Amino acid sequence: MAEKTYREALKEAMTEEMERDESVLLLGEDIGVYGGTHLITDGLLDMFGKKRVIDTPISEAGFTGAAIGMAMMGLRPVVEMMTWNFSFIAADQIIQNAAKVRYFSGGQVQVPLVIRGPNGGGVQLSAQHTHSLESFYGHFPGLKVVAPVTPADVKGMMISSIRDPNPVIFLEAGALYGTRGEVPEGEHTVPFGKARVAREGSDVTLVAYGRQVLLCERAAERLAEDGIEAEVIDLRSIRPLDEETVIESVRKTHRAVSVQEQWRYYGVSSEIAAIIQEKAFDYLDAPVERVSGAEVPAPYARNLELMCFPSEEQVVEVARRVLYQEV
Amino acid sequence: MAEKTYREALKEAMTEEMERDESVLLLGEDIGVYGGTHLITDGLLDMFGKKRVIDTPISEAGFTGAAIGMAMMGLRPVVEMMTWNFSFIAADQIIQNAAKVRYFSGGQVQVPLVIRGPNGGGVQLSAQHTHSLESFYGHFPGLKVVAPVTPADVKGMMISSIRDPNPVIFLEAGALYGTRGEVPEGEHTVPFGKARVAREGSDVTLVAYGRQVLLCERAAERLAEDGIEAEVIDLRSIRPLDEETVIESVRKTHRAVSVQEQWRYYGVSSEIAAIIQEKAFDYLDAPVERVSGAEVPAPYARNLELMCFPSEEQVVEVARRVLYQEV
Amino acid sequence: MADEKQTEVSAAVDPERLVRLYREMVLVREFEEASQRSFRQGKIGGYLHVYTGQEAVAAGFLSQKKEEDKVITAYRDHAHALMLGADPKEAMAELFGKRTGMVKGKGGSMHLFDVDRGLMGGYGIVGGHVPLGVGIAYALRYRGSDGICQLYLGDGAVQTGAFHEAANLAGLWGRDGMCPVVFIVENNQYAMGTSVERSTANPDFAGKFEAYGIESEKVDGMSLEAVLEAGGRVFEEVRESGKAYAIEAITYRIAPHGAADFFEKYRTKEEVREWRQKDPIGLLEQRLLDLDAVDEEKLQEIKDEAKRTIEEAVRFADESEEPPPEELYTDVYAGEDEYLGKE
Amino acid sequence: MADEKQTEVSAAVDPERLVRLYREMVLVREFEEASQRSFRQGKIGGYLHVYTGQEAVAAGFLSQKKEEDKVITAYRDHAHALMLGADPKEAMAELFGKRTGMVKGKGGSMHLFDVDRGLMGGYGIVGGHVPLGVGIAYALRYRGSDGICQLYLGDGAVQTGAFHEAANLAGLWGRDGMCPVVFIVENNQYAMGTSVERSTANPDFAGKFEAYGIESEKVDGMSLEAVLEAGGRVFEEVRESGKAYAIEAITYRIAPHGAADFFEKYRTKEEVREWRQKDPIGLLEQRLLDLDAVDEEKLQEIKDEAKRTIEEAVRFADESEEPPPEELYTDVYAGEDEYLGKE
Ligand SMILES: Cc1ncc(C[n+]2csc(CCOP(=O)(O)OP(=O)(O)O)c2C)c(N)n1
Ligand SMILES: Cc1ncc(C[n+]2csc(CCOP(=O)(O)OP(=O)(O)O)c2C)c(N)n1
Ligand SMILES: [Mg+2]
Ligand SMILES: [Mg+2]
Repeated sequence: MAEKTYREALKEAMTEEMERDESVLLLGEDIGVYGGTHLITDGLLDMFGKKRVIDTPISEAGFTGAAIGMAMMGLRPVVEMMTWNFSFIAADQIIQNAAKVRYFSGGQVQVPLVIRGPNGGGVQLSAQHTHSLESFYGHFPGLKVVAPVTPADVKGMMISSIRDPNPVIFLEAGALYGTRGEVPEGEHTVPFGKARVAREGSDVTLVAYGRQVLLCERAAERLAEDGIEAEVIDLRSIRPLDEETVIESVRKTHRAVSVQEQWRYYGVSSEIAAIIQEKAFDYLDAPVERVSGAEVPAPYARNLELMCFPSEEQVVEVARRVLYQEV
Repeated sequence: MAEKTYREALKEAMTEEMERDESVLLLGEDIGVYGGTHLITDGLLDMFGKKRVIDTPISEAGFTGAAIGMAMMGLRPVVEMMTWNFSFIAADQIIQNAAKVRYFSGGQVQVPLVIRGPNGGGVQLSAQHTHSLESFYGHFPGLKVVAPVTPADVKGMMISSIRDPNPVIFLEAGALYGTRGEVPEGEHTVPFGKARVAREGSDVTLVAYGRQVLLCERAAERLAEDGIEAEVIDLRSIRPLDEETVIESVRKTHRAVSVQEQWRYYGVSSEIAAIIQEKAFDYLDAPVERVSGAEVPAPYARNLELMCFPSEEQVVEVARRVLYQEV
Repeated sequence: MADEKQTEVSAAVDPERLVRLYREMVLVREFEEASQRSFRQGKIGGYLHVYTGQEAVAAGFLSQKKEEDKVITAYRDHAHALMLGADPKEAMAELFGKRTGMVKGKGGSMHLFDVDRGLMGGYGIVGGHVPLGVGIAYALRYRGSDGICQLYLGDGAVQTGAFHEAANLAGLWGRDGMCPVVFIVENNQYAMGTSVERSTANPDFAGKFEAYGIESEKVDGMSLEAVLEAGGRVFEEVRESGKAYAIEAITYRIAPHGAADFFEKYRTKEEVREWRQKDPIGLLEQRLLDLDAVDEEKLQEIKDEAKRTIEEAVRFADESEEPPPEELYTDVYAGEDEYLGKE
Repeated sequence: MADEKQTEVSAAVDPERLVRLYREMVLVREFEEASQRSFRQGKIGGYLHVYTGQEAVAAGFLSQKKEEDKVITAYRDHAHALMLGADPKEAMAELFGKRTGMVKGKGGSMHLFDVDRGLMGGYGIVGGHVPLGVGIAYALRYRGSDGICQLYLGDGAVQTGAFHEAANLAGLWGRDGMCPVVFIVENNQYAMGTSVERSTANPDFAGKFEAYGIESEKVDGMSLEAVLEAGGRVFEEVRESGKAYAIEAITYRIAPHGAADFFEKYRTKEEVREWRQKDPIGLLEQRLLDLDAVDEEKLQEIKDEAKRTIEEAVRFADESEEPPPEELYTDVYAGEDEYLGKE
């Protein structure tokens, strides 16, 4: 297996699928001539031509909707949302059409569509350009929502997403495009709805997805120094959600902390906590705690921004708290 | 106190505020000449003229955004979303501008804006016209989100909303426009972030808001027949959320069921369950359970639609379950 | 202009074809009246939007649909389904929310689909289906088909952002011959209670397409022959060029907006009366009589037949069963996934 | 057309006024260059969009802003803030994310606000601020003010649905004299890497406003005098009529789109070189020399002064403190509510 960046893994998945299947095509702003704002699609216009790599104007509702129409016709469009912050403009298309048209057509159509782009904050883009939209889209039946964190998973889940006959909201860890990891060559798929145990442990379960998985892994190392063995669960998939893996872990550890960059209220961790207490009530030795982003629109100033996102220290501290080791 | 319908109470609040304060004005589709699709604004055009009761074209993003601009200038617009199903089109305006402009302007502006309209399903409008968007909007700091159920509360919360210097998402129980209740005359305000104990009880806490409060009240009566005293909490306000009232109740009853029409995953009840187990862990005798809408886009056929929404039987059954009284 | 062309064209039009389309228009009218009755009887729920007054538009354009063409429209979709050949029984059963309905009772009046016949659906969010239609057109060319997409939308929909973004894409993609879409703006003078004058300061809907580099024209939507002429000509041009085109069909919603509508509030009795004179079915009857294509007896026979067909459809719908409960959970996802959120 | 008018007008223009505006344009240019340097040094984070090449547009229009007028724009907003009189120190401090910044370090480069001077903000979602501007204009009239709203947007923004819906509202409300807004489309030929030709099949941006019943014109955005003329005339007309109006200012973004941009990918060196010839500052210098309003020495003096002012601004920004941690939680809500979600 070769080491590749998250960005390369993503591009490899799309390239391979485009080579394999003519019905795969790309749409988005500045993905062609410009090569993509984050260079994910760089070079693909030259490889596949402008019928398959479509540069669009600034019309998120328009091109997302057009891609839904294409998908209903059997094509497999992959839409780049330059960043997920712009997807509110396409929310009606995504929620009212992509997620539901199969249902209200009585199963006459399907929507094999992928919408992908960077999610989350971290580089001082401030309030309008910093969102983590997992629960926002995860709420709607008819959508699948994923948030891979490793280069291997991003490749495997992109291939799975393109082949899936349903609309997939593909939330990339934008801050990690440059990070490296082993990536299997060629055909490599990762199923939806299967969490990954990123680290085994017996004392406390740390649940996360996307960028926060790395944070939890680091926190776990710190905890290990004090003899606390944390198990880190990478959800990978937000809808469907792999409840079993989480529950199984908590049955073993009896304690859980759910970590997310997004806002606390009505976020993914609310669901995780709800599910754990529902299904592992008798195993829990402490309440499930949550570490979330600060409950404010993202500020610009670096010092304030850093306060906004979960930190290693916070995770360590909260993990100790659920272990009743007050610090 | 006079008996009034939900519809009348709503209109009374708006009318009184418009009479009191010239800066209050209304915008929306067919609210003027037509009198409002749900007749909430019927007659107001004649009373206040077309500068203050503005009929708009089908441009949810346009007129919601314009109302934000008006609010930034010190007006107090009340926007009618004909139904909340159409608000996805305005999601960018609501989330990116209304909720955040105060923050990213460093406090230089405020947005005293109300967006109101019927929320929830129940009359066979099928997939695109049936949504409960409490957690969808409730996720975003900068917004306030309310969902009153009684005619008195709808009046009191509308007056509070119009006077609030912040954007308020006002989710009306559309299915209840015709229901009656006592409504205080004149000035009557209901604060945000204060839940209402709709029924006192000691055995189990039923948490709900909007239409489901009535359902829980009926379920509570059924339970009472068997000697089970359920406490019913009407949240009223989704953001800010009154955690104390909920926690206090659970400390007393040791059991809770959270009921919502919306989808289970990443819904309001996830948050309620998460909070209860966080803050009343040692008081809980059973896991907090949730009763939610079926995890499907809303179907049209009446029989299927009825299966979609929480029923009295379900609530009764789940309440018994948390009391370990298997049926 | 449309009028001028009409005379010219009429000669070319086969009277039998007109009679055939008359039959369809009458059938649709009957269907709509029956559906309104059934709504009042509480047998149809939700929203119900009928097509009464606009029949010539769908009849003229849809009768020229080729096998490979696609059609997409909004919630006022009964006529489109029927004229593409859907069985009135299944259409009515859908309105009744029955398992025998066109979409198994899951969508209702606003969401008729008949993908086998090219109907890519009726949609409930105003303007929301317009981008889909543009994508469908692109997909047709991408696949090498020479089909086109007939994309119906209302005058109200033209005010939406989704329309604007989609029309702009259509203009762009059409430059490369990749967007064989015909925007058919059914300007029926109102969006619910809002007249076109109150919905835009420039109610020249055809003209608005210039902003997107899309050619357009207006047609008298009350005249079947005018619609036939425009459709015949434009569809073949678009099929050839792969370029988007727009037709504004000037028509009138004689019926209320939905089943419940306070329509005296926003339009006068006189206005409605005047437009009724132009009722496309009435005009066509006169024309057919003038052409000696039919006599009064024949007209009555056609109406009676339509009535019978629709009565039968209502009976069928009424007697059909509700969808089975399992149907609640199917069609949420495609593929091997069983329903994901079911407990 | 713009060119013709220019000669005509110039005579009327006060050379001192031109020199004053030259001073502002040079200051903005210096500010932008300093901000780019500071970005490269890692002192500015996030996105940074500079105005280099477009200075005549903001200078010409904003210098004619009246006390009661309002201004709203997108994220390319430094020039607008400075030309409305914001202190370069506070503007630069905002870019540095300091407590002394225009919005206390909370918004950064894209979100400069100066409500006291009428700047209702810079916004980051393309097209998203356009409806706000229309509402601001309505509010002005509603309050009985005779102020107008200068609403700046890019060529890319014209493709968005928000623009379309807002422009249509402006057309409608303007009919009643309730929408004194001037849409100023800064057509700088590109939306990020997308040329106007690739963003719409009809790149006549002024012409697009006809669909909304809004009158429009184009102006040479590289010529300060042309901009002054158009602004002077149009603003007073709009103030009078309360009707929306649109001006397409033809200009060029000489700089990259953002601080990081691969701009050789989407435009040729020759193209950039050609437009550089029309650099509004260079053109204005020549004009001032021709008019004998300045000599080379004076020009140098102005530049040196701008340099000093900006150096000082950078120093101020650099030395200012970060916002205090409590600031994270303020300004989320207005009014008595303390921050609601804080634990
Ligand atoms: C985005 C959106 N806003 C509002 C509505 C409510 N609504 C349903 S039909 C309608 C009028 C549409 O008018 P038009 O497009 O002219 O079509 P017509 O009904 O005349 O066929 C409105 C406002 C909706 N369905 N979608
Ligand atoms: C809705 C949305 N989509 C995409 C972006 C990313 N983006 C930022 S600036 C820009 C180009 C805008 O071009 P234009 O409106 O011409 O303004 P200019 O940058 O030329 O001043 C894009 C696509 C965004 N901010 N908002
Ligand atoms: Mg209409
Ligand atoms: Mg531009």
